Amino acid sequence: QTEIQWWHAMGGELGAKLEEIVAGYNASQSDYKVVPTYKGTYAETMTAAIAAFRAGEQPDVVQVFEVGTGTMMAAQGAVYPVYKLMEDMGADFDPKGFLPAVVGYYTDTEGNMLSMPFNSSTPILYYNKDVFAKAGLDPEKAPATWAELEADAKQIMASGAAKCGFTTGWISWVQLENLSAWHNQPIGTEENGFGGLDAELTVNGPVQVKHWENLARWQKEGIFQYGGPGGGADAAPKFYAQECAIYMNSSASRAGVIANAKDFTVGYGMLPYYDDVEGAPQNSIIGGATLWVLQGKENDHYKAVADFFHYLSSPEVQADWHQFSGYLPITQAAYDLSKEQGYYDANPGAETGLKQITLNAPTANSKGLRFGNYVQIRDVIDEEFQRLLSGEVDAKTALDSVVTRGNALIRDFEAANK
Amino acid sequence: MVENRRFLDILAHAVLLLGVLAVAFPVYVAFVASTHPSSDFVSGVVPLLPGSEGLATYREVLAGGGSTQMSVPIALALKNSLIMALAIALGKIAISILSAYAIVWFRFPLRQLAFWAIFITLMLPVEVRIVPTFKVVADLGLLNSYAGLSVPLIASATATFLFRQVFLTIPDELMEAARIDGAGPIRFFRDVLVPLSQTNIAALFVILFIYGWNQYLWPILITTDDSFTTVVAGIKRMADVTDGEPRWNDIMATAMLAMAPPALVVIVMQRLFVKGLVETEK
Amino acid sequence: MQHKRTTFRHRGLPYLLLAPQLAVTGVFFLWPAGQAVWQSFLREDAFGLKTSFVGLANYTKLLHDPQYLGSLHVTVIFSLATAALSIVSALVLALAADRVLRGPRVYTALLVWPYAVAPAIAGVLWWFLFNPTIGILSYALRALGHDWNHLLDKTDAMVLVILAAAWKQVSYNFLFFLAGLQAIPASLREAAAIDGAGPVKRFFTIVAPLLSPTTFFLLVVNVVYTMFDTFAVIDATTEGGPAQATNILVYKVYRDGFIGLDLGGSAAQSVVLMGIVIVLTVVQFRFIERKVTY
Amino acid sequence: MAAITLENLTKTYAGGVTAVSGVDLDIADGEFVVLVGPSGCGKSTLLRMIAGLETVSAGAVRIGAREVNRLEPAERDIAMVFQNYALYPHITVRQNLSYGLRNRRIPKDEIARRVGEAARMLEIGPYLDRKPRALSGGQRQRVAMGRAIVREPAAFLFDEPLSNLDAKLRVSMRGEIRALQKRLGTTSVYVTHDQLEAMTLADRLVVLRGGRIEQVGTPLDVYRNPVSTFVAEFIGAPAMNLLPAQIAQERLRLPCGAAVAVPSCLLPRAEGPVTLGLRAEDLRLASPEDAAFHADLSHVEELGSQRLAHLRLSGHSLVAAFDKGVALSDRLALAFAPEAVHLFDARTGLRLGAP
Amino acid sequence: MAAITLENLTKTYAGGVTAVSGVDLDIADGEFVVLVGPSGCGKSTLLRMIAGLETVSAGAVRIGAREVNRLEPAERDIAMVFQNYALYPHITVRQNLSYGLRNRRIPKDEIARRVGEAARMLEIGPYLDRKPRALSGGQRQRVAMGRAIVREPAAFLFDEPLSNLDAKLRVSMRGEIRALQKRLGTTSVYVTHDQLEAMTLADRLVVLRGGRIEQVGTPLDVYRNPVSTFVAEFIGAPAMNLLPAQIAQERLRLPCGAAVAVPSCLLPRAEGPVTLGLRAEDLRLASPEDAAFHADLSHVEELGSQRLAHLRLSGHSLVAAFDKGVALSDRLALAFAPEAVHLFDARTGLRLGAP
Ligand SMILES: Nc1ncnc2c1ncn2[C@@H]1O[C@H](COP(=O)(O)OP(=O)(O)OP(=O)(O)O)[C@@H](O)[C@H]1O
Ligand SMILES: Nc1ncnc2c1ncn2[C@@H]1O[C@H](COP(=O)(O)OP(=O)(O)OP(=O)(O)O)[C@@H](O)[C@H]1O
Ligand SMILES: O=P(O)(O)OC[C@H](O)CO
Ligand SMILES: [Mg+2]
Ligand SMILES: [Mg+2]
Repeated sequence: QTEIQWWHAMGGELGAKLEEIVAGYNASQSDYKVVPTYKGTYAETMTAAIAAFRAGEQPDVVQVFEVGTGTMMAAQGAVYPVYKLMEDMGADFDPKGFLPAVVGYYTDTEGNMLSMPFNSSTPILYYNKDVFAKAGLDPEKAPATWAELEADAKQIMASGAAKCGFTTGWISWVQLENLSAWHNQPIGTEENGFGGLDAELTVNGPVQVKHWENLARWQKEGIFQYGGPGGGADAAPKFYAQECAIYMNSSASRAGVIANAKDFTVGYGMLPYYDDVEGAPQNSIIGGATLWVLQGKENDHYKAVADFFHYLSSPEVQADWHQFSGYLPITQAAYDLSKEQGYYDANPGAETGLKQITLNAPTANSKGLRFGNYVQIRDVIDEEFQRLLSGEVDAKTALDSVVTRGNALIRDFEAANK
Repeated sequence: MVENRRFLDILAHAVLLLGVLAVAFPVYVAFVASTHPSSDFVSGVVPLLPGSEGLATYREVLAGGGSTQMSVPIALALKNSLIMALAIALGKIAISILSAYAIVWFRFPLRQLAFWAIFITLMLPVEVRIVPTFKVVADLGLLNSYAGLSVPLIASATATFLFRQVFLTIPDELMEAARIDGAGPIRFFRDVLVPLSQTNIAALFVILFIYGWNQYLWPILITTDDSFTTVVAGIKRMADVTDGEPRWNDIMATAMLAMAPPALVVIVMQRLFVKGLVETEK
Repeated sequence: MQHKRTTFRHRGLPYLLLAPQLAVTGVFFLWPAGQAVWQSFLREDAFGLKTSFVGLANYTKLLHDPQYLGSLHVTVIFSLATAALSIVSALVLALAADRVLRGPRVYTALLVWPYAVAPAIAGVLWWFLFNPTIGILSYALRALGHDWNHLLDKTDAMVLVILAAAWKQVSYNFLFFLAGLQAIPASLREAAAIDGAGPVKRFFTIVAPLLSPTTFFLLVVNVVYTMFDTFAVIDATTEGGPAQATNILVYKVYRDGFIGLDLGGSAAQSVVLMGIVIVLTVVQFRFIERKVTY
Repeated sequence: MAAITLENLTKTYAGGVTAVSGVDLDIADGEFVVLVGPSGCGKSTLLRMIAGLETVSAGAVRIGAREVNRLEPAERDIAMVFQNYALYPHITVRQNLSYGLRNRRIPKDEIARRVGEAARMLEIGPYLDRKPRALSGGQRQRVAMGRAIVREPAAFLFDEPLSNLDAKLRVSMRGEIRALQKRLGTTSVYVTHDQLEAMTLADRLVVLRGGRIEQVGTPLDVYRNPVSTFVAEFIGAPAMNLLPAQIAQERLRLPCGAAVAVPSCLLPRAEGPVTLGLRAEDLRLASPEDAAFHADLSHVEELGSQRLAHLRLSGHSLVAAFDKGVALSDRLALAFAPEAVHLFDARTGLRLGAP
Repeated sequence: MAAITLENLTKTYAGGVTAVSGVDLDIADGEFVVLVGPSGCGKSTLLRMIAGLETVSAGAVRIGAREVNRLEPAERDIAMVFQNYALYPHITVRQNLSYGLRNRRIPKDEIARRVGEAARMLEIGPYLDRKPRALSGGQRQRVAMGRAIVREPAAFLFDEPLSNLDAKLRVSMRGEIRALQKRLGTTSVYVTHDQLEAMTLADRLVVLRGGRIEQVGTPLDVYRNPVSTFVAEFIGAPAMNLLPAQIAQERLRLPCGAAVAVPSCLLPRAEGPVTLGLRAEDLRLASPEDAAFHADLSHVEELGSQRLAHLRLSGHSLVAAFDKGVALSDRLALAFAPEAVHLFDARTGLRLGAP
């Protein structure tokens, strides 16, 4: 029996589900055994895998979040591109079955799929219907624009229904990257980095600056509460505790929201937009992670990986995972199966994310991003955002600084990968 | 006593009681938290009185059932911690007592060099040069092994230094008497030195056990296989959660389990502990 | 460097005795330290697939990096504040314990065990107490009108890590101060009492000066502790944030090396840190040797 | 300067040990009193009660006219010299000397004057700006004395101030202390367990035993008329020879059987067992006929100026001191003057008859 | 048992200090030799070279017929008793005694026999199963002796074995050591800086000074005829009085101006400055007419058995010892016998004339 290691970053309910899926796979056949290991956050998982690779102790499969793609792609001797793996192993694999919005992010310029999509998400808006009702708002109507959101929040706070208007996870992903895409603003040059290693960031545009100004102001007014850097670990509890009425985070937060929001009803909506920005709303970009295969293992390991990936992308597994977690269905088949099962009718709002990424045909600004060292740039974004909130700098300075520091990191990456 | 002022005595007791409270408070809160169901933390503030879920939480944490954040049962992590702490303590004592013996009772070429090679590392924690050390251990194929967990940490000079200090206080005449009594270096070491250093060894053991038990970064780095996770390293894993809420009761129960063994050692072996501490440093 | 009046005459044996320690030290201390130096002259991609020699570039970058200079600043503040807090509170406790005739052992037992608590656990405990949403202390502070938020407020974050680090260190300092106090001959205090000095005056003119070697020793040890051993405290609480406000040097080495995957830069930082440690070691060593002969 | 009076002074420690019990003692103004006794007999405790370093369990300490039981040490107007000197190690000799004066807010020039004077008197002028650790044992001792002197206290208290010094230095420092005290005329209480120190220093000797006063008197008084075998053995070197003896018919029968005629006026009782005390220097060689008894020589110690003969007498050992040059045979005929005889109750050890 | 011969023995330490230089000494089989001298004069170094604990820089050590320069201490067949006893603290007295024997693989019953015998001889039987820390100082001393005895070595080496004991115990232990050595007849070398100990123990005394032998002789010999002022001052207590004097016309002129007639046979030279040595016990009270000189009494120390008069003579101080009871006035008329005079070269300090 061949045993393969899968390092992942799925904690909480998602982790439990993941283990269930793996157990299902292990039980379904007897040739291979997948051993899942939780390695902490996305960033920790990815860096642990890289360090392990250097030490020759790498796992067979590692879950890497979307923004790690640039780094992984550049490491040509280290990763085993999925399309090639499937080909080499002669696995039954159809890249066309995947949703284009998803695989676009992970394909090289020749259109080859480099990693295996598994859990793709997009940020959406959750709100507390009970609080809305208590505040005299229509509980069935999520705020669609930032102006509406601000007004709703003020009413909620004034009525005492909740202490704060909204909170959010993933500042960088939700309030900068997706904000840019949603308003069709470029995140960087070279088609957001898809065009080459020499890209530069451009997130200090007027829309982004205005939004960050607003966030800082809202924070001061109490409308917005910060949930911390990275994934924003403190955001969810504020929503669960009914402290904040609105919560923006990954569609995959759905599993946690459902598990924790026991005392109130949850509503779902798309991300708000500024109605004075032309072209908004465009479409949101995906997040979540894909599975990368690392080099340096025996062939039978790769056979196992191929077999497992095949299992993972089967409509049943994918539909189950999608429905439980809130991650997007990554194949058309899984989507169709869910529809067939009547899942979306029974769970209004569960389709929000999907609708949001497919709202419009993606532009160069909204198909995703691919920069080197972007994992580190995310830390920069968090830091600069914290500086902004603590009143140390204004929004323009913060975003300028994101651009300068980010560009320096991109240059480092470029130099190291020449 | 010079002054017999009641006021000063009462003040002293008050200060000490305050100190005891301040020191105990975080642990008390942790204990309380470990006895409440995790749902109690979703809203509001941590309660100040113990709840009723304690036993269940501890049982669950020990067995590792249900908790995916900590995919190994804490019982296993505790075992790993114990092995690591023991290996570090015993290994360090063994190599240190030998090298200190050589440095104190022998004169040989390069003694000075050996002395500095060892003592330059006196305060050099592994964290400072973590990246290359990791690489060396990896190159040696020691990742995910008890050897990798412990051997790199037994190198520091603290214990050697302690033994050197202890040996320097042993009267010259004792060795001279032994020599006249026909004991060579090995016999002197075995018959006199080791038995004489017994309490120092025991005291050092206490300190090193705690040192080993409390390691954090090193085990996190060099174990990629969860069956080697130690409890102190593992707790971080439980606290970092994506898209969810930390299970505070589990975390605090684990924290209690992680600090209980060394704290017990300190309290039960207070005399040895204090001795070990004071001696390793001075 | 001291040795015994008479020594054994063997030639080979001392090398044999030293071998295990020298081997371990060489392999796990000296060799990696050398590696760090070498690595600090290189630039490498994350996976270690492409390497190039860049000379002192990593050091130059370090010296011009506001983040690094900021971290230096943070380290100084953190170390000194933690050392000061834990030393002063330990001294107060030790003075009180030295004064009570009955029960100093009991008090000692009740005060020393936090030493056994792992820094990581200490961090987790205080992180929990100060959790902005459910933490009991942040709640209390809010009731007192301070909106505690160490996720955003740099000062709050600094206070959090200082408290967590100092909490653990108080027991250590306490033990040394108590030992130091008890080592002061009773007759000195009695002589001072006969010389007409009251308790406060005695403390400042006799006891404090006589404790100064202990205090100096503790200062160095505490600085070393806060500079290096508090890694876990930082990692378990703020992870260096917000905006690097608690990103102490040793944490930065780790973050830039393992998370940032900037191996050359991290190695350069390692080298600087090792320099600092070695200086501190030599200072402490001098001091210890002087004490032994005193 | 002042007299010191102890009244029924008693100290029971927290642990239950009664270290001093019911001590009554009047120390005259200017007197030099030495407390002597074996280790643990309560000497230090007694002294420390006078100093105020230990609380008094019962009884009273009076210095001058004041009862000082409840006063802090600083308020008692005494100075103390400790066995380990207790010099403040971190400040110079000068600062050590002036510390007590500065605490009392004595004017600067007055302090300088007193320190200067003490330094001159004790010849420590050259060391004034050194720290104590840079001084030899004897010099430290002098500084400790100096610290006491500058205070110009009503009384000096000494707790074995010389016992950390080597033999030669001890002898010379003892002379210095005595001379200094004579000159200053300050009432002094001095604790020692060295009988030689006690003999040579004291105006009056207080022998303590188990927390009680065993005997008080001038050194010679105590040497000549020890009130008990305890004192007899403790004071004098070599120690007084003690032999069991019987009184019968105005004669003293020694263990060897020999009987010595003793004038009845010197005999305290007519009959019965007693302990006979004889100092080594009171034994002299006699012609076989005159001899009171004969003893076997076990060995001789040559002290140069003296010869100490160690003797055996029917299983008892005794020591006789002879001038240098005296020839000694294996069996000695010895005699002693009737006045040299000390008699003690065989059971209680108390002196019999007139002192 | 064996004789020990030292030939031109020299020790220069690594630091450059020459601690012992050119010592020649023959120690007869069974002899008890005491090395005495002030601190730092090289006594311990000399002893330790005999023991093999220090290497020899030049010269030779012979024990019996063997040159032992290169032998390990264990191979020299000596036993040593240290100042701090150096008992192994972690094992019982019995094990302490037998350790050396076990290392030499002596049969068990033989070990038991020797230990038993030593224990009986030293009366430490009851403590055999205690650890050293549970013993008093004197008992530890005995155990240290016992450890040496059981080895039945060719020689005992003692390095100030009594200096950690209190005065009384020191006196009695010194008797015991002497008696034991006499009984066993083992050659012994004994180091001390206490002249009294040296006097009372030695068959032969070796006075060391700065690493060289100053004088060798029996104790009385050395006491009576010190070869130099150094020895004169070192041996004897109180130390010999030394006064500057002039010889002129068969007379000795003292600093006070008084001139004493001395038979010319006793005078080493006709003229010039000398140092006059007089022992305290050689001074006696004289009638004013007989007096050699007059001196002022500065103070008297009462030792009980003796009175020590401290005197001033034209700025020089001297000490005279008198019997107890002797009355002393403020100015004393003193005389001494011509034979009591010791004369030394004023410059070199060496004895003048015949010993
Ligand atoms: N602080 C204390 N608590 C309890 N018992 C004490 C204390 N100090 C002294 N003692 C006891 O009181 C008795 C007398 O002690 P003290 O120190 O007065 O004796 P000493 O005559 O000075 O003896 P030494 O010559 O050894 O100094 C001893 O039995 C001692 O053990
Ligand atoms: N190991 C050593 N290295 C260098 N010099 C030494 C050593 N041991 C002793 N000396 C020096 O040699 C000289 C003689 O020392 P030694 O110990 O023999 O004297 P001692 O007569 O035994 O003195 P004491 O009576 O103090 O024991 C001294 O000047 C001493 O400082
Ligand atoms: O929380 P997830 O898994 O949806 O991922 C969020 C972001 O894409 C991470 O970069
Ligand atoms: Mg005492
Ligand atoms: Mg010596």
